[in-house]
Amino acid sequence: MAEQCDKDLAKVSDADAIVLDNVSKVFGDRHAVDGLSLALPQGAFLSIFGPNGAGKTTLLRMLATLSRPTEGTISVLGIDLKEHPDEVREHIGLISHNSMLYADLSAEQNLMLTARLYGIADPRERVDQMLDAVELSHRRLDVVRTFSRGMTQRLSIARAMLHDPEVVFLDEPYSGLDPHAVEIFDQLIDQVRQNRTFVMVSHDLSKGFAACTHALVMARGRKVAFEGKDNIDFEAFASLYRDTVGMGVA
Amino acid sequence: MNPILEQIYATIIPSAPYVIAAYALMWAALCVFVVFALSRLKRTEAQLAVLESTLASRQDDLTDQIRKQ
Amino acid sequence: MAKDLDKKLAVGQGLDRYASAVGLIGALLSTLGFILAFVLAAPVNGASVDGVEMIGGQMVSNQLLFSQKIFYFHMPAAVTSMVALAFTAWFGIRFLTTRDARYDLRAKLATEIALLFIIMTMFSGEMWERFEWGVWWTWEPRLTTYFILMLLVFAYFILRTAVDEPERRATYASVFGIITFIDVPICFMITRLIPSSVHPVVFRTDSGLSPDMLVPLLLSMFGMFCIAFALYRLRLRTETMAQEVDAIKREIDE
Amino acid sequence: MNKPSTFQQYVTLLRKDLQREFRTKDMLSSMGIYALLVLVVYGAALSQTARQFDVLQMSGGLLWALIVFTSLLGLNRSFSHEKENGCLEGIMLVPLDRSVVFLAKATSNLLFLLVVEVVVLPLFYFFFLTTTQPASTWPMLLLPLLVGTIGIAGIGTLLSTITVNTRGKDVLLAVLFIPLVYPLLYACVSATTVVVAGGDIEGVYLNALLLAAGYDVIMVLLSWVLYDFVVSA
Repeated sequence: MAEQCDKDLAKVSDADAIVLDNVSKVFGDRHAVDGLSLALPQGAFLSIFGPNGAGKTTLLRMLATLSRPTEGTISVLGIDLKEHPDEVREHIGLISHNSMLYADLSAEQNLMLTARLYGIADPRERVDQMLDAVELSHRRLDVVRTFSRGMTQRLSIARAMLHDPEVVFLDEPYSGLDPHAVEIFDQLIDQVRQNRTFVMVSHDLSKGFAACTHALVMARGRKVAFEGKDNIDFEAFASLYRDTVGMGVA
Repeated sequence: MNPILEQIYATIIPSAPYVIAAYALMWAALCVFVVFALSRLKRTEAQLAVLESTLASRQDDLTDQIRKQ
Repeated sequence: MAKDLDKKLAVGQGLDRYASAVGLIGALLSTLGFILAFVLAAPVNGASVDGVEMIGGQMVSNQLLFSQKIFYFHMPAAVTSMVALAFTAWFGIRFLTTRDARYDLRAKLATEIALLFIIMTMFSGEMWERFEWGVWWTWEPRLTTYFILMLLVFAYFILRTAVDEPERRATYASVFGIITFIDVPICFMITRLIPSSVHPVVFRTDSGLSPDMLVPLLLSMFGMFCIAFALYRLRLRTETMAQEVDAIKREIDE
Repeated sequence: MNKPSTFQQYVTLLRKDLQREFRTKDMLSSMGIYALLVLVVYGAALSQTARQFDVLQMSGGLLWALIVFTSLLGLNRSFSHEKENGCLEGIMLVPLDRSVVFLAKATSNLLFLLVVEVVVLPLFYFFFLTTTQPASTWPMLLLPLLVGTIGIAGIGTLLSTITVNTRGKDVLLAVLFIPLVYPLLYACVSATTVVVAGGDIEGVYLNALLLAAGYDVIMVLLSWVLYDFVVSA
């Protein structure tokens, strides 16, 4: 088992975190994502920008194994997503504006449920650790329904990081958060950042740009631009973004 | 008509309306569907014609522009 | 553009060339079946009468049941609706394995055709039942099964209108189409196999068919298959064209 | 991370539903109250019948009408909390076989329905059957009750997964569910009626029970196979 783990890690370390090769999501004659190719190195933070209906969320859902690409291949950490979705699922986490928490279960019960489903070795210890990390230990027995929006979001981060995923997807994580909660959220993301690969979809241009190392701009399912942050001038980028958003509105 | 023939044909006269009605209703249902299908076809074809003329005029505009340039 | 469109419409549509011809053949065959049902097929005998009479060179000693003539169109329509539903299920399976939107469209149209023939069957059955049994409705097994089938087809369309997202709609409809197709034979079996203590047995089985009855029956059945096919292709052509129209509209809007 | 067995995941998901129900009691209480109200409606509906009215002949049908409507209510609720915060999506992110989700949900629905039936059955007897004498074979009605509830939970779980994502989901579930369970309902009503009112037990009861069991096997298998498509859609 340990041997196999080492081998897995070796395989992982020299691969790109996410490789898309000509990925399309088509239904009828609607192309939600149209022939997208890119490679994202490990440890990168990719922000995806684009107008509504650009295919950002569809792309993220495909990466998170919630929806299958019609054409093309996606590999996450060198594992083919179409062939081995369950293996990919072990390595990814999703934080979305939906908390994915049962409102009528306590914080601890929610985390224990997730831990057991993933088969984490020592679930109770890991749950305690995560509750400490998001500073919710004192509310562990309380029902999630009684939590504020910010607390729920913290708990949902704990839920997503429970199985220690190497790749984390953020789907509009800021929506519905007040400025203070956003700050705490950013701090928490910084804490769990480490060497993990992040992919974020957000409407907030400055926030998304501040956090990222790579940026992808999409329109009508296609790639408009994909660059490392070092090569991007923010002003030029912002104007490109406005143009793209304009394309979507027209 | 003799009574035996009357007996033999006893069920025909009363059942005739039902038989006729059955066939008529089936025909009516079929016709309604055909009319529905054809009207849909007509409407779609009309729309297609409109779009084609729009596209054609656009094409002309484009060629004019290129010629001017 | 127009040529391009023709090409697009022609994809997998080779059968359209024959559709109108098949429809015509279907109309001819079913008309022939209709005529023969009254001319060729011997009337079914009912209760015996007090004597014998020569009619058209034959000794007749029973009442002639004219109402049975409904059967020659009733049963083919019922079989056609079942075949159409089988296609719904088949296209549903094809959709679930390929995720190709074209199969979903085909499944929907096959169900439309099924609904048409179900309604035809219900109308004709209702007329026969009203005359033979003297009631408008009874929970007789075959009738019940068919009624449930009609409800399931209604439910299929209600389900389709209740889902907005196209791929999800297609998936749900396919799954429901498959379940419907499996459920109907079960329903038929159960209502027939469980003896009911409450209702009297009212159903009269149609005894074996003689060749002169079989010929018109088969003619109308084959004719109905042809009509169903032609109507299906007509609808398919329309809907494919409508999709094309939508696509062009979107292109122009952009 | 050692991957838990499918059975462990099944138990985890089932336990989640039970924990939730234990805390909120919303499914059990709403189904229980609803069943009681249906009994009250029956009371009004039957109040004008003749004194000699043979309620035994109708009891099987009334009981199953009660069960079908009550389970519709419960099935509608069983997925609403999965949808509330996108919890179902959270479960889809876990490496697990999709049919486990189906089996866990169908089991929890089955358990809740059985609990409600255990409460409702004595009430039904109390309100309607104390004036008559049910046939001595009445305990045999437990078997069709179980078989019928299994089928309802199985097909109902699949259908409520579909309808939770649709507009007008409450009505839609009834529209899809009632025609689909008709054969099961028919078989169970005849099996129940014959043991309560007396009659040809050997011929009708066994026959009906076998057919109902056949329906269960086919429909549960079918739902199990098709569930992956539905829940991933």
